[in-house]
Amino acid sequence: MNYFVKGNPDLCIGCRTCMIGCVVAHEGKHIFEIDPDSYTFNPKLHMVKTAKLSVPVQCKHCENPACMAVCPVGAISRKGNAVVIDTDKCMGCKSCMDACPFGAINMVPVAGSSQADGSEKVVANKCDLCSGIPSGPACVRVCPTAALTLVTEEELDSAMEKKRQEAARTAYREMYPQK
Amino acid sequence: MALKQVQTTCPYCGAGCQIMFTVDADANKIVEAVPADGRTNAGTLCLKGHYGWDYLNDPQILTKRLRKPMIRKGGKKSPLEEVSWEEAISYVAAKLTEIKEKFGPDSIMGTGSARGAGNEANYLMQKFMRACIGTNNVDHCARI
Amino acid sequence: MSMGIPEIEDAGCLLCFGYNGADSHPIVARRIVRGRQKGMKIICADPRVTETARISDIHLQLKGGSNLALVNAMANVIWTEGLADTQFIEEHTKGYDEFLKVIEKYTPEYAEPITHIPAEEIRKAARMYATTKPAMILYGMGVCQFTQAVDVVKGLANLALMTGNFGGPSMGIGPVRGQNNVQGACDMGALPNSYPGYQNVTDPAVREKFEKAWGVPLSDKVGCPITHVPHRVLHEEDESKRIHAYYIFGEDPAQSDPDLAEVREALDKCDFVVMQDIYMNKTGLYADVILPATAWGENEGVYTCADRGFQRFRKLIEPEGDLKPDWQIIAEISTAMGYPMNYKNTEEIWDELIDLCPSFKGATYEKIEKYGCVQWPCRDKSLEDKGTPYLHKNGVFATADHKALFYGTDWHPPLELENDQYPMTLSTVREVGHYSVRTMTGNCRTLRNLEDEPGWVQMNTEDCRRMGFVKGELVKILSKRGYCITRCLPTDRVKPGATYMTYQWWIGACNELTTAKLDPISNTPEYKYCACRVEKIEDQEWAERHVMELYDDIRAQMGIDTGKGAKA
Amino acid sequence: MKKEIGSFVVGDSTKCTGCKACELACFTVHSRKENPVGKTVGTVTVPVTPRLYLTKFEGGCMPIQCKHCEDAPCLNACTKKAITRIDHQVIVDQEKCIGCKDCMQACPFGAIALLPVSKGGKVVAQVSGETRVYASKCDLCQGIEGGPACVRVCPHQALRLVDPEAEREEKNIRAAEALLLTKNWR
Repeated sequence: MNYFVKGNPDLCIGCRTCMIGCVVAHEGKHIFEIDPDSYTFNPKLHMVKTAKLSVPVQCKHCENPACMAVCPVGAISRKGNAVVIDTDKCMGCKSCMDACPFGAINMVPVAGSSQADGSEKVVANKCDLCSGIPSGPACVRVCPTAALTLVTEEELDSAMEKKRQEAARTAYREMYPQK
Repeated sequence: MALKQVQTTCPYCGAGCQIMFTVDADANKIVEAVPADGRTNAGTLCLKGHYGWDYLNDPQILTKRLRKPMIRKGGKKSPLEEVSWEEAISYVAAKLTEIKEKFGPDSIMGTGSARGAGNEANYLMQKFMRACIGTNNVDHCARI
Repeated sequence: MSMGIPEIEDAGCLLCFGYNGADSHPIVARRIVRGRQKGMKIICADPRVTETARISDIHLQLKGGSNLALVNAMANVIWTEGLADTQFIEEHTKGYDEFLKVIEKYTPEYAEPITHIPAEEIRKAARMYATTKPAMILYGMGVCQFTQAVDVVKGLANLALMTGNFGGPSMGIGPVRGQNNVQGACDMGALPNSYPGYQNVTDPAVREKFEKAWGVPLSDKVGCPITHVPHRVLHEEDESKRIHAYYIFGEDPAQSDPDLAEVREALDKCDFVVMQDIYMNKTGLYADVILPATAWGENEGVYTCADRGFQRFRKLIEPEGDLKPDWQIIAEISTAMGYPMNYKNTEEIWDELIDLCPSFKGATYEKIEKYGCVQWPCRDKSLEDKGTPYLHKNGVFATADHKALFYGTDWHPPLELENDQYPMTLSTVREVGHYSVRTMTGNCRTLRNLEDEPGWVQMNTEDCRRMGFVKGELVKILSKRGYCITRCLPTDRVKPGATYMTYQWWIGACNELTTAKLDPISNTPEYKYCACRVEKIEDQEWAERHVMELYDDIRAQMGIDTGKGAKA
Repeated sequence: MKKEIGSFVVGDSTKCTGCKACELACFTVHSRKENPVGKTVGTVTVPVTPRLYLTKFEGGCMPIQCKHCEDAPCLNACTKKAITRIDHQVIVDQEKCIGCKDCMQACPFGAIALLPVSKGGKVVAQVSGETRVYASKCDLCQGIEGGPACVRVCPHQALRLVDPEAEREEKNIRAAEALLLTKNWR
């Protein structure tokens, strides 16, 4: 089962530290020294603010990913506990973007690349769970209110187990109220 | 490269968060900023605390760091010319003295600074306005 | 702040009035969120749905400019429903009866049409605040940037006094000071009416002490507030009050003061303007002399944070260029003018000033270094005195007879109301990713990439649909003082007829629009309320190009000589 | 929402009945610019050249058309530079196209076909007398009143015009609201 990062709207204050943390983790610390327009600032999670809530939304690393299913060039695949996009293969056809019900995929330019008409290549961009990056998902690490948590298979399973035991207990109490 | 750890207070909002910086002393540049265990921030930082330090290497995105004293020698609309500190200090001292004698100390207004300068600089500024110039005309942007 | 920031999360109830922690102080907002998790009740009074509002128990979404009507109505409910702490009022306060006469007419029903909040909601909020102990009040610019700012601050203090919410932890009333050292600049006496340590310039005994310490006679006339400078330069008839020289240190009035057109004219007409700063900025365009100072990270000293905490800041890297620390520049100019100031380092200055201020006396560098932070008052130099987390312990107040004074007054509307030519209201708010006039964060690459010119104007989604605006569209916003171009941000967090902009943007500069009408006592401008109009720009291509051209003009004016963006 | 990336039309084989109304509508609205095409089939004197292609497969049938890719293989493969991006949509210039078939091979969707050019009610001939052809693919009815004709005529609403960025924002909000319901998952 894949892992995923999820935000808690009760803790999130909409400050977007996670969005910068994501870019820094993927682009590397040299971005604090180079021309800010020489790389693509492409956070892989997106802050959502409505009257009711503020929380970032990102890829849920589904088990039967709709994006993987529609990709015409097989650019999307499972790697470790995450679903990742090979941006070299991707040609920006947006099928995955249309297929994803969470809006977790957007299209971003690849800095320094160029198409035949001179414009930059534009490819799909989504959370890759910081796969290959030490100390795990940067957004979880930098969030000042711990609103983002990494949910692993083990944690999800144990949570389900706990809920089932609780359900069993309440069922038992219904039948034998005095005991 | 000689890396050293320096803890300091964030220059931005009033929460007074403590940040631990890794500094490369030889290259004279900041390598990393991570939260420190301060009384108010307890090991957390916001986006300005985490990522608000690279203005120090003067990327000139919006404006640029001032590097040398400058004077508009030809009056209000003339260009700024770089001068030495001695010339700048004596020029300011002379002009302020001249205006003080001509229009009195209360014709001079000074400001403190609520930002990076620090308490000691603000103390000296109000002492300068009060003891050297002779007026209480000192204020700063707490009011705006 | 009468309480410490860490105490926020242990409060029973938080009345968050005109304060948006999530954008102004994310780490203070963290405490509010943690308090919520521990079951803290939250009442949020704000015309917008802020982050605190959306997790609050009661959101009093009042009409902008109706603060005092709401505060007086809450006081009325606490009094009439017998929820006041009569014992605390008896022992620790004065003037309660006169105060009651003023708030008598402010029933919730009276306040409803002014505040647009149902009377029952006001009652519910007042009861929750009065009956949940300990209760804490946090307020910010939503209270201070009105022409009735001081009255509302006293109004909020009345609520805390009525309910005995002083003297212990996690209670009291706290203006969460905005900038890293605005509390410090006030502590140091960079105010026209007070010496360091809040000692009044009109008090002969205090003045004598400072005259003896500094060796010169001192003026007993309260000085000129920063918001009077344009008037005192341009329109002052009394020759003795006219201002001819402006020594601007670490400030940028040409960006952060209201009614920028008037500020620019004043800077232009002022005989001699000195600017001492770390960056070239809009004010620098009018400066006759520019003195380059070292920036944060290149010097060291002490800041005071929002809850009165003295903390050290330290040098990280050596400065490049011909720079001097601010204190050294001021000392050299003073010496050149015949008043010698020679200090070896900041500690020597600090030791001199704490001995002149009884409430800072004990906060030596050594102690600050040892404990990391010392909250004043800290009167004893011995290491045992660790400072004061919260003020007014056991209800002992800093007045002569240690009693707190109630103060009631009537509400009046903001001074520039919306009209048919300018049918909407404009209020300034904060952008979390940027700071002050953005010379620092505007030059931080990732902060600039997250949010850049020309900023946004937040508008109600219905208004946007009616006016045909979509998200990201460039619009023109005008008041009778000026206009600017910015991007439209339709949101449900804002009520119809209201617009909100942040003041950091140089192109989307909302201070071109704001009014310079001042609170009579604090002289703070009414940033939170002026009349404005938003116009559609038909040719969006032109508008986008125009914004880019303005950005390049600014860079050229600031003397940037590299290519677009940054020096590699 | 300011337009940042291209829109496209996509079919739904669970609704499509293969009636080809879309193909005819597509041909008509485009051909009418240069050829006299009336209201009835009888008035058509030129080959029908649609820009989307009804395709049958084991699961049923649906039209296949261009996605207006953001890093378009066809655009990159077209050495003649006959394919460009206009207002974020990928457009073939009929006059420049020399029918080299590279774009057809590059496109992973098969969204491009070589079809005859016709003007003034007859096919256009080359020097050799053979009919001139061009790479025919969806241009999202650029410049045609009312937007994509195929979407308008489909009797079963089996074709949908997708504005990916605007839809992404709405889906983000729904995803965020779901997080409200799963916050106590532990």
